[in-house]
Amino acid sequence: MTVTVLYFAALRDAAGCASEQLATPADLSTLYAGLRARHGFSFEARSLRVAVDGEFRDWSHALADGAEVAFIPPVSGG
Amino acid sequence: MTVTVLYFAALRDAAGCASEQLATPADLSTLYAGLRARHGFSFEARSLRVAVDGEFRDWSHALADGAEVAFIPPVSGG
Amino acid sequence: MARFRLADAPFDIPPLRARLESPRAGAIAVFEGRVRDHHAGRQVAGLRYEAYAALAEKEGEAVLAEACARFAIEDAACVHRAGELAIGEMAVWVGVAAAHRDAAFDACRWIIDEVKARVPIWKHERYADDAGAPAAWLHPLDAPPAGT
Amino acid sequence: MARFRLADAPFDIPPLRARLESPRAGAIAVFEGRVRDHHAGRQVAGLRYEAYAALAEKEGEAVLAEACARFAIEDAACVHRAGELAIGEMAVWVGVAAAHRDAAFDACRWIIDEVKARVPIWKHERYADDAGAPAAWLHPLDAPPAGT
Repeated sequence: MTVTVLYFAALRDAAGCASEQLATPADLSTLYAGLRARHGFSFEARSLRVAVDGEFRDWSHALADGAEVAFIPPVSGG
Repeated sequence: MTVTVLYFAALRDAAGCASEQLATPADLSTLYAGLRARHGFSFEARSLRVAVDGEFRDWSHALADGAEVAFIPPVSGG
Repeated sequence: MARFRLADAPFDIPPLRARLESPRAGAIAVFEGRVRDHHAGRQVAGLRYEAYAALAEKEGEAVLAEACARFAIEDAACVHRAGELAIGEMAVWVGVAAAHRDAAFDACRWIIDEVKARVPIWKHERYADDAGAPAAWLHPLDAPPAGT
Repeated sequence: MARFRLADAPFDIPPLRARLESPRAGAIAVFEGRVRDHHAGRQVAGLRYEAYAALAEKEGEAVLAEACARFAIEDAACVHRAGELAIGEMAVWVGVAAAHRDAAFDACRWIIDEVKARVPIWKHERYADDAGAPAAWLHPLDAPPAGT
């Protein structure tokens, strides 16, 4: 199964790219743990929210093939 | 002793004039009681504030000859 | 420059806001009171504000000076209309600039509440009811105000 | 019409305010967040907002729809900048129209708080310190926000 992961703000700086396509397990927590190890993300998963296909979702949300995933670091608009 | 009394809003409607000059006792409460009886003002003195020469004052403020007195009914700006 | 002003005619907002801008002002809170088409269940056709002008300007300035002392704000200003107003016209404008939004909101709210409670300005409403209710001065001790 | 909008360039306030005017709106409360020249003790030279645009617009609309359901208001709107901003530029504008001022103030405050907490927009600050502090993303869990 392949998903696209979008990176924003400090996660994008650490990843060195705005998005990447990955073969992935269906589990969002496992996906993030692997990306964190690879890119050296400082955020623990519990500091992040997660969005799938442009909607906020629980970490337990089941991924489908072709999904677009974004890990949302703490926001600072306003 | 003569003072000028200014009337606003419902007090002006009841007095039928915007101001009048009066010979007066030095006591604001006595002044208002007389005016209330004469003009039929509905407000009790404790519903009003009083200003003398363009400053809010206590009802115990001593009047000087030539003072300008205003009895201030409850306000409704905004 | 005076922070409080009585205006006998409609006034423009942009110059009021421009005055509040500064590099330290991260937050600007603004309140506008406008003439509604209804009040306390009656249909309002229009209204008139009368002020004891000299005292209103003095008391308005006092409210704004107290706000500047009481809250962590950079500046504040208020304009209140006098005279005849139609439905939808602006009756009062309050603007506050501050470094942070807490103080801006708190001061803005405090200023409009104090202006309504203390500044000698009176509202005279004309009604458009079928019942033909007579025009009336609003003196909130006889008839508790519904608030703007 | 969308109540929430991301703007890539400076935007004008008068059309935003005009949309809020109605005969039933006796109270309009407005909040503007502007770029300050300092943050958390550092001198700020400028900043950039990045948004996850599709989700930010969806979440911003959700905040405003919730505000309309939660408070007795007539309408509300919010615009948030994205991209590069200089000191003094407006970062966010919130406006609320209501019959009465309580609801207008409460909803305006609630909306800016929710937008800051929920909408996926991130601030990247550049500093002008002698010490040459590096530019930084603000992610408020590492560094609690000082508020706008």
